[in-house]
Amino acid sequence: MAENILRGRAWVFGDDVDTDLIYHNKYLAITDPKEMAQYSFEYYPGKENFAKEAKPGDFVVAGHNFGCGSSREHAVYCLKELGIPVILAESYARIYYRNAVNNGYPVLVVPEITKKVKDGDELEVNLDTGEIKNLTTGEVMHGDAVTDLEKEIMAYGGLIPYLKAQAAKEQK
Amino acid sequence: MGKTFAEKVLGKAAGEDVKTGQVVTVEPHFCMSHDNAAPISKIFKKIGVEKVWNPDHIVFILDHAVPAPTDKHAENHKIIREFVKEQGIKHFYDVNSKGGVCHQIMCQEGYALPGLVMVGSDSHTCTYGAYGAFSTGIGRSEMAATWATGKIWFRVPESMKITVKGSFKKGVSAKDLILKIIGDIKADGADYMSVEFHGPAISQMSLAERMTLCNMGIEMGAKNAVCPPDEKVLDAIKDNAKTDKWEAIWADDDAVYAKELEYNLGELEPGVAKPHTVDNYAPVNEVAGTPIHQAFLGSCTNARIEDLREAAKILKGKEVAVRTIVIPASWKVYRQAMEEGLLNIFLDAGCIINNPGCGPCMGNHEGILAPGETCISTANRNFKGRMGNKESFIYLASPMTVAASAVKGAIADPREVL
Amino acid sequence: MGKTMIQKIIQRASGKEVKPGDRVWCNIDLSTARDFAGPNCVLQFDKETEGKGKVWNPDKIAFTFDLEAPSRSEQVANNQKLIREFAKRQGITKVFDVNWGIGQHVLLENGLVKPGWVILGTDSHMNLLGAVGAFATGVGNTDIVASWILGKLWYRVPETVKIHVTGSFKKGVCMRDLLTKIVGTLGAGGLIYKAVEFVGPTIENANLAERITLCSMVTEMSGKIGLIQPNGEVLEWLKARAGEEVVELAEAIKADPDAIYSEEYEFNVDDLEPMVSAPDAPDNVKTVREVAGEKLDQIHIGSCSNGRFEDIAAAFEVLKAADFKIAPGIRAIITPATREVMKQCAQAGFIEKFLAAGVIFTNPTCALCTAKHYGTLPSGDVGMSTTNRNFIGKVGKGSHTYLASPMTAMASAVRGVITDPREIIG
Amino acid sequence: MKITGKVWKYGDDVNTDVIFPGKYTYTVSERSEMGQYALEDLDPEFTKNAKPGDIIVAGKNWGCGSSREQAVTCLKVRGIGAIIAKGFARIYYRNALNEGLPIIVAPDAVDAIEPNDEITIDFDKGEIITPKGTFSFPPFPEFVRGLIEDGGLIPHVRKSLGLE
Repeated sequence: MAENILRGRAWVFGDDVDTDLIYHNKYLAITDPKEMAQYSFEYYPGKENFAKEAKPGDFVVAGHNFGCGSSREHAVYCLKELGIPVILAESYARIYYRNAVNNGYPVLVVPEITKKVKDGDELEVNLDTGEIKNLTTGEVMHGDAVTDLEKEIMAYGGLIPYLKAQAAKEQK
Repeated sequence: MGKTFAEKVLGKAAGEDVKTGQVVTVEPHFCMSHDNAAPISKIFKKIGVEKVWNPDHIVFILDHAVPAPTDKHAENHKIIREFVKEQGIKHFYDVNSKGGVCHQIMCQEGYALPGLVMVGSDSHTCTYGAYGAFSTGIGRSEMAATWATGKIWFRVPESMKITVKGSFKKGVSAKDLILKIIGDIKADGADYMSVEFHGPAISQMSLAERMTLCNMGIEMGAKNAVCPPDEKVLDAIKDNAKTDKWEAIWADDDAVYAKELEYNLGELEPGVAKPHTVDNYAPVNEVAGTPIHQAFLGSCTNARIEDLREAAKILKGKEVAVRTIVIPASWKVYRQAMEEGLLNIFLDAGCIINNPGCGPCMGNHEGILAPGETCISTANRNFKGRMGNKESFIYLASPMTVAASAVKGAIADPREVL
Repeated sequence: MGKTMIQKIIQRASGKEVKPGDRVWCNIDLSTARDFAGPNCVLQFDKETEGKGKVWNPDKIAFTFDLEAPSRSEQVANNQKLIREFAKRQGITKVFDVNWGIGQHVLLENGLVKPGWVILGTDSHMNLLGAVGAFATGVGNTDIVASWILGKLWYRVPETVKIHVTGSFKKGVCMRDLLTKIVGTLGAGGLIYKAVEFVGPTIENANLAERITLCSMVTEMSGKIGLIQPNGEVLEWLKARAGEEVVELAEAIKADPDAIYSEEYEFNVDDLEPMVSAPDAPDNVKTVREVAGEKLDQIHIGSCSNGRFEDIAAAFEVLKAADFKIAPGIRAIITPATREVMKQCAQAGFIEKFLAAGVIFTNPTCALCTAKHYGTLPSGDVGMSTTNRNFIGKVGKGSHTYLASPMTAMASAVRGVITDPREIIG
Repeated sequence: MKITGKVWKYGDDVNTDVIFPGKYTYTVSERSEMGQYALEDLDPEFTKNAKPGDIIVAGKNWGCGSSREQAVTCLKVRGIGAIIAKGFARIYYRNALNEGLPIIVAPDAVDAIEPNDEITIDFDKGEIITPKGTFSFPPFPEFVRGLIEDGGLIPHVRKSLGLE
């Protein structure tokens, strides 16, 4: 249980953070996820140094429609590879959300989080209950883990492992 | 004793009687730079002079990566636009449909003129010899210094005389001739020399063919390469010469040459330069059947209307078997090709027609090769890594050979399909 | 209870009765990838299947190359090669190489898109195929790999928003302006997870290019798909390309009169005027009049949103009205969507006139939109483009872009400053 | 002036594309960044391990091809002490002088020098001292010496314009 409680610093982003801001199109030719991390948020005004300064375990906090724009899965890989354990946003763009789920990458929907968390706040996130504590202000929020199918896919660690498990079940 | 072209033209520019081996200082008539005008302008600023010696003698032509494909290329172009404004440079070809590959523009727009001394910050500046100019490539620092002072030193070079007789057989062209010459005398065969093309076959050649010959002078190490400024040249420049300072200068009949060669076009067959050097010559039938992944018809060597016509003859009504990139040498050529229906032939054949520019020639832009891939190209260099990937292979050939190979998907002799 | 178009489509593909919010597995009719993310799919597929896997059905897979065509870097050259070799190994014959053009348009022109089909692609603007009633979505590589293994994929059945459009466009105003207006009204997240049905007389009379423009921008409102019921000339065009069965397929996806919509919007275009998306977001919408006079360094007409023949023809009309002259110093670039469009433009005599005016015409690709080819802006430059995104820095660090219709873009090229096209074509 | 260094030896016709690949000509613009790509497509060992003071020894026609000065700059900023060759391509020769990178034509010495040899060049005496003996080379013409003494063409021009 304890390992599902995470602590880290919050990096707060606004609404409609598009995929070019998360991972710019000029790096699309890269195929190795490990190489992608260094370009995370390079084009986000004021957070150009995110990839250098964020520590594994830090959280990405954002407003509505996080990840709008392109279908590039790079925008999920880069944050995952950087060691960002979970994204906490008010809502997600459709493709981004799918890509995250398909990779078993936790993305929680947390209403009004950008009003309750400031850049640099220390957060504690319980991935099992969805409880989010702002250790800096003491405020407590709830993040919605996703609906059943997505939860199941996430539990297997992503779409491909999930499909493999389903296939194995069918064979039995 | 008679004088060579180099002795005469440099003597005229220096205002004194000069001999081979002597060092002279001259004022070049036109100084051409392409996208590297930006880094040159930075070196120029370091010199500490505010204004170039004479803005009317400076020509900028953007062609290496147009329109800009990356931030760096875009910034580079911006620096040039600002320098142009600041220095009052009128001869500027930006990213629009007036431009094209720099050497094509220099010839097409009346800068390349008989008897002028011209320099360019590009090694293929020797192309303008087709119009009877003494033109040669220089580096960035030297170009910056020339902008500042209006002067450049030259050692009056030894000369090589190449006499060409006879006429081309079907399927053979100027590209095959120059590849054969370079194969014979090797990449350093004309090092530091002025190469003069003489003979009845040269007078019969179009200016496009002469440009192909002179363009590749650098591939045998030449300082410059030049053809006689005959009626064809005078006719081509009569309406658009950018200056009247030119003069038809040619070598004396009894001039002394360090080396003399003779070629008979009737004995020539289609040839290629095999990877990875330009002097690695082979007749096309020796390498026929070699599988290719890409064909490139373009560059300052072979992308004029005459070249496109030759390729279109072969591609008409056929389909290419590999990706085939066609890049006309300039927008003027592009428009003429459209008017003549050539572009439709290329499109119907499945070719890609790119906007004029250098394309993949030096690994900057459209058509970079993947490892293990082979390209047949009408450009001028097949050095390892030239088209952006050191694990790829480039064969140089004529437009006809490239077209025939594109249809077959393997290197092919154009005489089989003509 | 009546069903919307998307419900009917998903029902056919999943074999289940569905309502919004349900998660179901759908059979995939066509799974495509491009030279962007395609290589990731290939690498991931080979990894997951230890290099021994066979795709579920090579005839239902296609590749398109449009990100960098031809390639500008070793990496993309290598990526494209990876795809070509994979296709050969797997017996996939539908490979549209660098000489074809923008993927969705190439698929359409080659008759690979049918009404009601469930289609995937590694392009967030796949959903423009809703213009012919196909349910096409942009996905990441993991989804593609799953579809290659299984031939199916999970979907959440979306709610449907109905957008009803009436009226006719005045001269100088077009579908792109309506769309910009809609994006401005609904916002970047306005259609999140939702399907849209575009209906009403204005839509029924719209040509294919206009329908594509409309559906392509659903992505910019975070919608899942924008659907238009194929009819009239569009259906005829489709029949000629994809076969007789499209008539029946189109009939099968018709929304029921009593279908339930989560929201309904009405737009009338009679009084609509030319619109722009100002920097740096598609939903930062203004009228052209509000921003008129701002100096531009470059205009670009093209992309999957506005790169068809009709779009280029509209720009041509504006240039013609200006005696085929553009402002000195401005860079104007046109990129046709496909080779077919390029040929149409050549045959109509457009290219010659554009070139004579100083406008550049490139080979068909995604071009400026992916900032890979043709027209990256230097810092401080301001451009106008008919593409679909003007996110900050998207086409060059430190530059800014206005999104507008092909007519507005060309009118602005004529004057060198943002210009209402009505001033030119009067 | 005298320099001693380890030899990197190459053959004939080494062209500018393998010394400094064309794909970097507009993407790498800082002089200080050019050194890391030197000889990338010819000898990755060199690219990784060449040290300041090392000397390049090559066959005929070193630097043929493009006019790109980066093919000189990348070696200069890498600290290469000199290039000895059987001959240089014309533009490369000029560019090297203009950058103040010493280049020496000495065919006999090239034949005698083995890879990894340690050799000494005495510019004042015009001598190359190798494990197999000492070879002489002719001094530069006077106007060239002026260029090298001034540190290259740009400082030379500044001096001649009275700006130094």
